[in-house]
Amino acid sequence: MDVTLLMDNLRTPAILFFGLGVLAAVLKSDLTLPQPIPRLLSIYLLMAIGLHGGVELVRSEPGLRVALILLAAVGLAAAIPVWSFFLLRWRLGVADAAAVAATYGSISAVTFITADNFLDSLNHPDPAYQPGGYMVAAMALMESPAIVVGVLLARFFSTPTTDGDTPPTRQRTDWGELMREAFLNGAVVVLVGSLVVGMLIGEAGWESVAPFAYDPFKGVLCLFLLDMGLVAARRLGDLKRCGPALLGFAVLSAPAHAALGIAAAWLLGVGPGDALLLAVLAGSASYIAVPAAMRLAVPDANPGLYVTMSLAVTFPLNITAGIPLYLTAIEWLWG
Amino acid sequence: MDVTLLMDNLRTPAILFFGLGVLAAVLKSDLTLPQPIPRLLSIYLLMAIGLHGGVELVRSEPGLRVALILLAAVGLAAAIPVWSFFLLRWRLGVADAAAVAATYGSISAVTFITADNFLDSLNHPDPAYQPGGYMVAAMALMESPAIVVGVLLARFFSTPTTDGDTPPTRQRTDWGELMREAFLNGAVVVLVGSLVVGMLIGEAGWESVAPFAYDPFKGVLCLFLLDMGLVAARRLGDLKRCGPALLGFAVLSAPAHAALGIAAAWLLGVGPGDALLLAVLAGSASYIAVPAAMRLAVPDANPGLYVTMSLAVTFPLNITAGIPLYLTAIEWLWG
Amino acid sequence: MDVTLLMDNLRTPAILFFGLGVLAAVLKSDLTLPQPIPRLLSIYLLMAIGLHGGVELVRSEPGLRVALILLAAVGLAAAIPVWSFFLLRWRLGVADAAAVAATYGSISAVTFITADNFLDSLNHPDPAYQPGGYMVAAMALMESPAIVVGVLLARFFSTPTTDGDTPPTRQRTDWGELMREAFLNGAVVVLVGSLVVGMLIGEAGWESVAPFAYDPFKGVLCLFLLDMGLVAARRLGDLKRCGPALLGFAVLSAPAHAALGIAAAWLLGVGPGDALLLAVLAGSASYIAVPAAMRLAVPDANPGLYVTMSLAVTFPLNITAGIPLYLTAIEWLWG
Amino acid sequence: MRDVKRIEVVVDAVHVERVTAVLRDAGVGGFTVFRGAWGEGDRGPRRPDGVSGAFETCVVLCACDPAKADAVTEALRPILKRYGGVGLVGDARWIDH
Amino acid sequence: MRDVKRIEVVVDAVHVERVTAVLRDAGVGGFTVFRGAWGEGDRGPRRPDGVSGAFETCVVLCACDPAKADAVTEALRPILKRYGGVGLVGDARWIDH
Amino acid sequence: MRDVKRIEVVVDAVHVERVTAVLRDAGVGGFTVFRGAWGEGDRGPRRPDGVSGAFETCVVLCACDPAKADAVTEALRPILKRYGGVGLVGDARWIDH
Ligand SMILES: Nc1ncnc2c1ncn2[C@@H]1O[C@H](COP(=O)(O)O)[C@@H](O)[C@H]1O
Ligand SMILES: Nc1ncnc2c1ncn2[C@@H]1O[C@H](COP(=O)(O)O)[C@@H](O)[C@H]1O
Ligand SMILES: Nc1ncnc2c1ncn2[C@@H]1O[C@H](COP(=O)(O)O)[C@@H](O)[C@H]1O
Ligand code: NA
Ligand code: NA
Ligand code: NA
Repeated sequence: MDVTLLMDNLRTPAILFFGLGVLAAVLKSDLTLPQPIPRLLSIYLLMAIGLHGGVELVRSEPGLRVALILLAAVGLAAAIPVWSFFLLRWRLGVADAAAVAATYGSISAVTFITADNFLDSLNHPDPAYQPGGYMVAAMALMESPAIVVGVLLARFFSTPTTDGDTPPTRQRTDWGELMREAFLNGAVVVLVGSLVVGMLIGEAGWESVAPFAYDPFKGVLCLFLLDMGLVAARRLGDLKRCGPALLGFAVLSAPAHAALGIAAAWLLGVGPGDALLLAVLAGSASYIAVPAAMRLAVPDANPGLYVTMSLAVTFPLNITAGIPLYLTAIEWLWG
Repeated sequence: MDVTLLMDNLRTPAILFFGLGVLAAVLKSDLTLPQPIPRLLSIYLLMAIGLHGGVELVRSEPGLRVALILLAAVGLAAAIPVWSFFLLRWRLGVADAAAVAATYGSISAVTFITADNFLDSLNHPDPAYQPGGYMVAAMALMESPAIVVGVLLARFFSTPTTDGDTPPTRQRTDWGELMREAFLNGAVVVLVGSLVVGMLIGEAGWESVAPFAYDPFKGVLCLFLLDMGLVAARRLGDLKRCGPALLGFAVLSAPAHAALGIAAAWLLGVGPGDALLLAVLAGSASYIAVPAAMRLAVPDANPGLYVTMSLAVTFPLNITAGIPLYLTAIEWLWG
Repeated sequence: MDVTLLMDNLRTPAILFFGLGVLAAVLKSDLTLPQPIPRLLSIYLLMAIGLHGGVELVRSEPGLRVALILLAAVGLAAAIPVWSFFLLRWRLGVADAAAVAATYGSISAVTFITADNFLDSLNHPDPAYQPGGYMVAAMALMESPAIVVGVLLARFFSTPTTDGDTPPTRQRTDWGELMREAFLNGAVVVLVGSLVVGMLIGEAGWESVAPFAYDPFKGVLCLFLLDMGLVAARRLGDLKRCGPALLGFAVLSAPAHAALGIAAAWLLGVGPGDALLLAVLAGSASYIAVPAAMRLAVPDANPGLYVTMSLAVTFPLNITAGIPLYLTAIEWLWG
Repeated sequence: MRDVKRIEVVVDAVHVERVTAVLRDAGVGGFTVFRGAWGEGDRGPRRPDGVSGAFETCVVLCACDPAKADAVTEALRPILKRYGGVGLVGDARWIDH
Repeated sequence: MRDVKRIEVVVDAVHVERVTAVLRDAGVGGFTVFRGAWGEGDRGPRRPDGVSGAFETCVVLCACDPAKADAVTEALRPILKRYGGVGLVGDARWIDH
Repeated sequence: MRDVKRIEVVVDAVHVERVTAVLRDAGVGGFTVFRGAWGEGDRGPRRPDGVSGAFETCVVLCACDPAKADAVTEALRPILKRYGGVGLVGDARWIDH
């Protein structure tokens, strides 16, 4: 890995505040940002990234390449859960394997935002380091498919319970409710909705909201990552319940899936900026939309596994070491 | 109605986010902005509009016309509940009629802000499209009188209960508590207080707080209207309890009262900007200060009626179609 | 006192909003900013002041004088509780005296911020009116020592309870927990952490977060002081439980301790800006970090005393009259 | 451990002070207030959307001496009658300390 | 004062509507929902950090006619079985008003 | 449905972990914590203004096996003695699932 990139990343304000949160939690400080502060911050971040993405999308000319990127994104989100599921079945029951698989197929918006923030902080002269607005659309498209795939896997491979008087839980999945959760989860709605609003408001509209949605964005990200650091580190203790095999999956799946994203980007011939974001989308794991859906559809899966792996291992690894690592690989391949 | 104005209004970011909220609620998304986020946003909006109004008030020269506008505003706020009450008594009991009447006499600050935002987005060359800071004072003066009139109507027309051992509830109104609620409701205090602060701080003081109270204002309004959309649409289901007569009142009273506001503005010879805001103040209905006061003073009125009508019907109609409609009428009359 | 300075201070937006809060509470308005809004605002203020202080610290050249200022700050924070304790023992039991002493040894970050804001609003041509970034470090260093001194005093002077079957509570102080509370209290962590982050991010990093952490700062301070006004005035009623002697301490200790701060500043030959902040740190009393620690370590002390004195008396006096008074004294001495 | 009455009152946030005033007057020794609740009752749902903070529901919990319970319930009755809400009385034992 | 059953159900926020639907169907007359709780149970701790709002816990309180209590508990059982949580039934008296 | 003891502890937020540690040690199987409450007691009012988060009140609810209830109350007693608060024990039935 290019050590300069790593140091550059670790010295962005956002990552430093993440580190502060981790440190505070490890030292058992009583610092917390109680609900609904994190909810407000995450709605703000999704709204801001969506709006900006929508405005950028209108500025850029659409084309076949954009369509192919979006297709690749959806393909990755749908395929990753499948192979993950079979790998995980080696150690986990059907419900847990399906939930973890869905978690890793879907994406983490904050990881995406952090990567975008990092690209911006590089101030690279090459305009291809600037990702396109369609990457926000790619992110939006990758949130939900993994949920559907995960639930299908759970249903298809579950065995009827032997316990006579309990109706097999799988059979009772309420698909309407589940689709609503997958495609109309609050996070998805804010992101997609803001993207569409961003496409409609035009330059004058964007100018009127930019002092809210653009200027303070990086500062709000700092505050949010402070909280994420607290939350991630406070879950470190739950890791012992996961066991080494799952820990290995949480650590190694990120670069493995990111490599798939990089490969797709390379085949499509996009610039390094887009490539990094696709890598990060493929390599990141969800901790908002997927858990919410799994509570409803696969309630017997243990969130102590899938949320912990995603939040306490994959997320911190991605935003600290992953982003510069993936960019190093991209620069080596592209250069 | 001038269709261009309508389209202009519907494409402001704030209205688009309102639409997003409505859509999300209609599709049964789980998106919510839990308390106290809406409280924080509404305090921010009142503080910001108050400060700006106060600063503008000092910039403008006071005069007889301003005094007359304020007088007209108070007069409208006190008169509207009276005729509304007698109209509503046709269908409702005394308590409910008084509460609905008070609701429609008072004002909706967010409707005012949205209209102001719309005027600003027009970027009209004519300076008379720019409303004066005294319009914020007019709004502040219109919040409370309707409450007092409503309670007086409820008391005066209520019949003693026949139930022997219950003391007639009307007689026990605690007027001190009620006046406090009418004139010192949190929303009123923040608005009036910020207006006064805005008048005292001078240009240097305004410059120091403008990056908070002015620059991000339109963006915060978007977030708040997203929530208002969710809240309004989630109450649509309660409309069936209101019945067609009340629905008709909720729909038609807005343009009727707005016409009174426009007439007053025309008689006073103010510009189109001021006229639109006076129309909107007269035509809008309260869902913050009035319900709070009615809980105390007319507890037997059903909030399922007065809050639902105001929030789920009159508010959405006003901010989407009402504002451009009233401006069309004004341009036709003034032009 | 220089009356112009007093008027200047009372007309800053922040102090006007504090007054609005006091007025609203005195008039029994129902206005409140419910939790976690105040928590969010105070984290924001600490983060912003810390970041800015860190950036300024790097800009300035370090030197012996800075080290001496920091030393003086810690010395004041550790010494004030000692003499306060013996004075207070005259009227209070050991636990209460120790808790009040710790409260007055520690500092109020909002008082510091308000003084800084006031200095800035003066726009004084003399650069020595601009305090150095190390003053934020001085504040950070003064939060915790008073807690440790207070608990040591409480332990050392407490007499074993006569109640046979109760183990003397003092003996069971969990020092690990207490140190954590003193040095890793949320407020301390955010302030110190942001200071360090500010030192690491460089000018480019600061520029990227300044639209969040610097530009809207003064406006957020207004909102926070509105809440502080409400909170302080609502505690005025609790003052009668304190009695005149404690009231006298709350009123007089502020200028007395501030005088010590001014003396130290004068001996060290720092500029008026630094001197005012050192005065304000010495003269202010804690209502966040200290109460949290006292709950754990001296649970038999009555928060109705130490929080009320600090919040309802010393804080309002300092930010309204204290700041201009101390600056008048400094200008007289320095000039 | 001594026997106490466990009194629980569901009431709109704006009327909490009426309930706590009753408890203070009766000298019950203390109470706890839960905030941010919502509910449905005879007068329809109280939506927790909080556009209007006027529709927050609170629950006041009070453990009190059985000898005082009757006076408290009598004093609560008119408040519940006028402003709505629910009052429940149950039995519990108090962990002495 | 009349005797009622005091039913208390601890359940994830996302499943509250299933519980309130049961109560409405049984015609109990009302209920109150406490929000923002957290807890631990058979399926481990539900952390209140709320990165994912999916882990908020709610408590539904319902005072109901003893004659209806059995129907309610029977209807709650499958919800608790499938989605976890706790249901408690106790006795209380209702302050008439 | 089986009989359980319903234990309810009112305690400052900063001391909640002491209470939950007792419950975990006693192996009661679970508990629920309500946050954001406020109250008044022997040591005066705990204002919910939260300038200092140190004055938030929590309530811990635990349904436990009657056989374990005595051990729990004994272990809670010193916590309540030292840090204040209230502990109540009542009866309830648990909806099996
Ligand atoms: N049977 C009940 N059990 C629990 N809470 C109730 C019940 N009935 C009413 N409530 C609560 O009391 C509030 C006011 O009730 P009501 O005055 O009947 O409309 C409701 O919003 C609920 O929070
Ligand atoms: N014994 C108990 N007493 C009180 N609350 C409980 C108990 N057991 C579980 N809970 C609550 O119910 C939730 C779900 O429990 P479970 O389904 O057992 O994991 C927990 O997070 C607790 O909030
Ligand atoms: N009789 C009571 N009933 C209900 N809650 C109480 C009672 N007494 C005290 N509390 C609660 O326990 C907290 C601490 O009480 P204390 O230690 O007596 O000051 C108070 O702030 C109340 O929230
Ligand atoms: Na992924
Ligand atoms: Na009106
Ligand atoms: Na001090």
